[in-house]
Amino acid sequence: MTTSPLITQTIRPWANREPCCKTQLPHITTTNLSVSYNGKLAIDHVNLPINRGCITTIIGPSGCGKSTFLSCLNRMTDLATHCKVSGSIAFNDTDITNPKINLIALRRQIGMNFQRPNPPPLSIQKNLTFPLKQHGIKRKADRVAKAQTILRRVGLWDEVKDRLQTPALRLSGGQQQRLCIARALVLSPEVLLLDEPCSALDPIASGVVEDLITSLRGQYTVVVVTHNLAQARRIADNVAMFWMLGQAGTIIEHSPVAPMFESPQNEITAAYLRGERG
Amino acid sequence: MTNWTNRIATVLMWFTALLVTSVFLWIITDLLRQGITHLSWEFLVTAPSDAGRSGGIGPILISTLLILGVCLLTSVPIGVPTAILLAEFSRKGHWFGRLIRSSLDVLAGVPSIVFGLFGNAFFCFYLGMGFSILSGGLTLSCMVLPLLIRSTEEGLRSVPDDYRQAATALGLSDAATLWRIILPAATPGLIVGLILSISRALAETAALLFTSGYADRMPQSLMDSGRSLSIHIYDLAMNVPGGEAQAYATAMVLIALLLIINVATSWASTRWLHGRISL
Amino acid sequence: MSRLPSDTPLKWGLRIIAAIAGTIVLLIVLFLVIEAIPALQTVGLKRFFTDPSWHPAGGTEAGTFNLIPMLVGTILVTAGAILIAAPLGIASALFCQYYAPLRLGKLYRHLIELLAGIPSVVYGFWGLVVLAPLIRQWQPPGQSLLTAILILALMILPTVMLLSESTLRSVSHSYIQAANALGLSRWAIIQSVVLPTARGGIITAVLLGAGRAVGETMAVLMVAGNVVQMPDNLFAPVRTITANIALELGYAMDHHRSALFVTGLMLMAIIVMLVGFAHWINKGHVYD
Amino acid sequence: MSKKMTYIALLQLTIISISMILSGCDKHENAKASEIPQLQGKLILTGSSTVAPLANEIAKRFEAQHPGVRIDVQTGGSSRGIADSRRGTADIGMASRALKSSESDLTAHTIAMDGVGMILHQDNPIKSLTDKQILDIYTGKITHWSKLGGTDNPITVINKAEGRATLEVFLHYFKIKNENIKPSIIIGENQQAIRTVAGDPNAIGYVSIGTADYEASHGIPIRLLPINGIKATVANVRKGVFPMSRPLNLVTHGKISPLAAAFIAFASSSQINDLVEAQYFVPIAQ
Repeated sequence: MTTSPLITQTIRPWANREPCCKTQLPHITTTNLSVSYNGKLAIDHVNLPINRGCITTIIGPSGCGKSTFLSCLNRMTDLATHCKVSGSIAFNDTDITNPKINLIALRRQIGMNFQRPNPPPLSIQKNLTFPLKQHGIKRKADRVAKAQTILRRVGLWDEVKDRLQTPALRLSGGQQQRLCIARALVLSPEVLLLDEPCSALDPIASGVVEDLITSLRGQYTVVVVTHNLAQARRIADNVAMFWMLGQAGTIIEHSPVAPMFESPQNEITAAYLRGERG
Repeated sequence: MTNWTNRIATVLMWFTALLVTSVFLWIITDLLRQGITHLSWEFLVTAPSDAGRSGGIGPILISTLLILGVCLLTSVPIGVPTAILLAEFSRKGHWFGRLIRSSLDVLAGVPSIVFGLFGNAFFCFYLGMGFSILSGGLTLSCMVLPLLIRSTEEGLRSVPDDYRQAATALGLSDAATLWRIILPAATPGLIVGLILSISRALAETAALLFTSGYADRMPQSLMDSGRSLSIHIYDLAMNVPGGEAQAYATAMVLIALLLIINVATSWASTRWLHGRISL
Repeated sequence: MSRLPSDTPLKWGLRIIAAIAGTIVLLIVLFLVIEAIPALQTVGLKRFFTDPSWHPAGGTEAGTFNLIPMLVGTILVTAGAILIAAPLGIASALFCQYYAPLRLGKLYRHLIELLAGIPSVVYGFWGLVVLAPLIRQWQPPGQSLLTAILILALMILPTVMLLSESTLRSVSHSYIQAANALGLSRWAIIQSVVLPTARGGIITAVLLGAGRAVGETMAVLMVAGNVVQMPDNLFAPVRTITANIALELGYAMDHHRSALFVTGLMLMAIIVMLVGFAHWINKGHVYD
Repeated sequence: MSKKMTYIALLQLTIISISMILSGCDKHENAKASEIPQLQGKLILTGSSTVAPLANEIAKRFEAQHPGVRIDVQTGGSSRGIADSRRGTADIGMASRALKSSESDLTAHTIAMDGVGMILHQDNPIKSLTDKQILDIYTGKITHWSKLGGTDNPITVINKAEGRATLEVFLHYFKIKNENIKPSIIIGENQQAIRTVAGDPNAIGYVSIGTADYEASHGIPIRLLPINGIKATVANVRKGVFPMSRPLNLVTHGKISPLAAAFIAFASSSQINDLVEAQYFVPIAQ
């Protein structure tokens, strides 16, 4: 699995920069991962290596288990009742499906964000500082400083610096989504899981969020679930294709972005990418 | 460190639940154990004698039901139309609706003893009804009105606008829409309101002390004084040495009555409403 | 909602009835004022706060009308009950929503609902025959500020718990999901997301509990001992304004009766303030 | 069989009450329908909780003799009895004390005598108290039974709420003002004092001797103390030697109806002496 620099260049205008994820070392590897709700299989035997520092997008039609797969990666599945996970997920050589794992530490290392921006009705600054407080940063000044760094990092600083104490819910949708990403980043995770981060946003806002995501390349391992094939093509290093096989979803193909979009191996993938199936 | 706080919080939550449960189980088992021994059919139908130490609560049950009857017969005809006006005919923010709502908000907060003062001054003396079932029932009626209006209004509001549009499209008049479509659909709210009102009225003591009076005899008319179950409990507990056993039994009857009304009405409403909603 | 103009008689009928419902509060205030006027005229409002004691049966001149001990009694009993019931009630609501397994949470809720339905006179009766004697063995006379606080706390706990719980239920699930994804512990989520989000509703719940405590009459009358005095400790008997009305109205005449209506007006004022405050916090409607 | 009877009774009562609701509440209807012209209608008595049980018994007997008459007895204290009769809310007021000079517009009809006695719990070792000691207890100078030779427990002083006749009799006898009393518990109704003393071995209170005697003889653990060396008994009240005693009065204002007059005449006659004695009061009619 090698990325051809040439092809990347044609697809991604910013790729004249050194690709950040050339290491190709898996950060997370799922092996035979299956999830069932109430005994009904949702995803079945999913095997996927997720490379360190890369942006991996997960594509596929609705209801084929993309989001379920994502929430396995930081054990959000534990919150659903009657949810059973089998198989293994290796994260830095630890199997995180182990029930004894410290969930709090795990979720601190693997952050997650959702479809709809969901800042609690707190002030903008509070939205970023409360996770820090709960994770043991005692001095308020430290928390505020860290929050400001992150706001700069996600490009929100200039937009909100004058109203840090106003409710986050007064921000626009795109701003809220970037705030939520910032909230996940404030804990300095290694991995960031994004579940359809742009689907609730207008095109301009989603362009800004896309730029933010691509700017994370190299520094974080990012997994993005998306419906938007063009978006996947724009931001991804690697792409994984989910499809319903029988009753449950599974990965039918995964590869770097260029071969996936230009010469898909699987016929279903090809048809899906051409817009003939979906 | 955070883990440690989290663990303490968890322990405290479970401890709170355990504490609250055990205190309340204490009360309930105490009431049950002491009350059940005295309970019998005889107790329910005979008149109290020897200041309530022996005999039963027959006339008191009748007085209670009469007070309740007066209360509902007067509060429903005022409460339901008011709720209809507030939910269906008053534009949001209109001064009239707002005024009535704030007035009802205050009414909902008025302490029951103040209702007692008012009932005593207005119904008993000013209107000359004296200490009577009528005075007591009317006083309670003022008291339950906000509850009744609020839940009926909620019920009306929960009727989807589609129904109204469909009715308008059919060319039904407002009155017909209201009568045929909206009211049947809003009945669950009305019934919840009725249950809440009955429960509150049954439980009330302070407002009745100075309006319906104390007499523990069988009432002959609504102008007679009648003692409600709650006042009987109060009297037995406070003024009758050796009245505890009967007080316990009366408390059991009152609580059982409250429970039965709750359960029966909700059962009946689901049953009956199924028939009405599938119009 | 669009309305047709054709049914104006119906509308006017409804309006008239609604006006009647809206006038009841005014009628209550009117009659409280009418009955209170004799006392306000002959005794004067000032003496309700400056007289040496409360012995209103002596006549307008010889009698004394100091309300302050009863006002303090009401405030102490309410404050004490809130101090106990608010933490327990809120914790109970949190337990139901976030700690208890589904079935247990439901069971617990049903128990609290059952308790909310027990009439105050039954709580008072239980306090009189079970709790007061227990406290008497510890510190006589048993009917005391503490007994009243405990019984009232039991009575308003269901109010606080049920209202808080319904607020908690309306806290968006996505906030909790997000906080979970941030790796926060259960308590951390409650503390930093749930409680700030539900704050308005919880404050309203506590205020309504306070309103109920201020207005509660029978239970307090039965367990507080009813001595008009500034209590110097938790075991001293107190009389609240509500208990005073219940205790004396039946036996009061002329200016004494009128003075009791003055206290009733004061109760109304306290309640209007509480309702107004709850309104202001919640910007919504406050009912039971 | 008795179950069946009560069931039928209940059924009848329900029907009666429902029909009452339906037919409105005109209390005079019955009176018009009846053929016997004399003594019809309804009397309302309100007032002293001491007099009320006796008045109730008298009323029942009177009703039995005059089927068209209904008499409602409401308690509410002597002051209310006086106020209600003055205001006309009640046809007849009940007062367990003599009328004051300010009440000369009213007429009192004494139907019996009663004494007010001090009560203690049965387990209290104290056998007697002097007037001075009682005064000291009530004014807070003595707060422990040990000072009086009793157990080492604080005294629970029970006083009555404003407006009660018993309070007035007590204050009058001991010549103190209510302001100077230092109570532990304030109670309302007459019976509540007995109930409280029965439940608290360290309590002291004052109640009508008649009621206390009745309760004590029915197994309630209370004991009456002698006053000034005179035993608190019904006999001593009858002889007129018991110091804290009072008349039980029916009070009327202005011109009264023939029915009220007939009832008062009946209540003042010797026909009810057995009822007075059954309530442990002292009859005065010869």
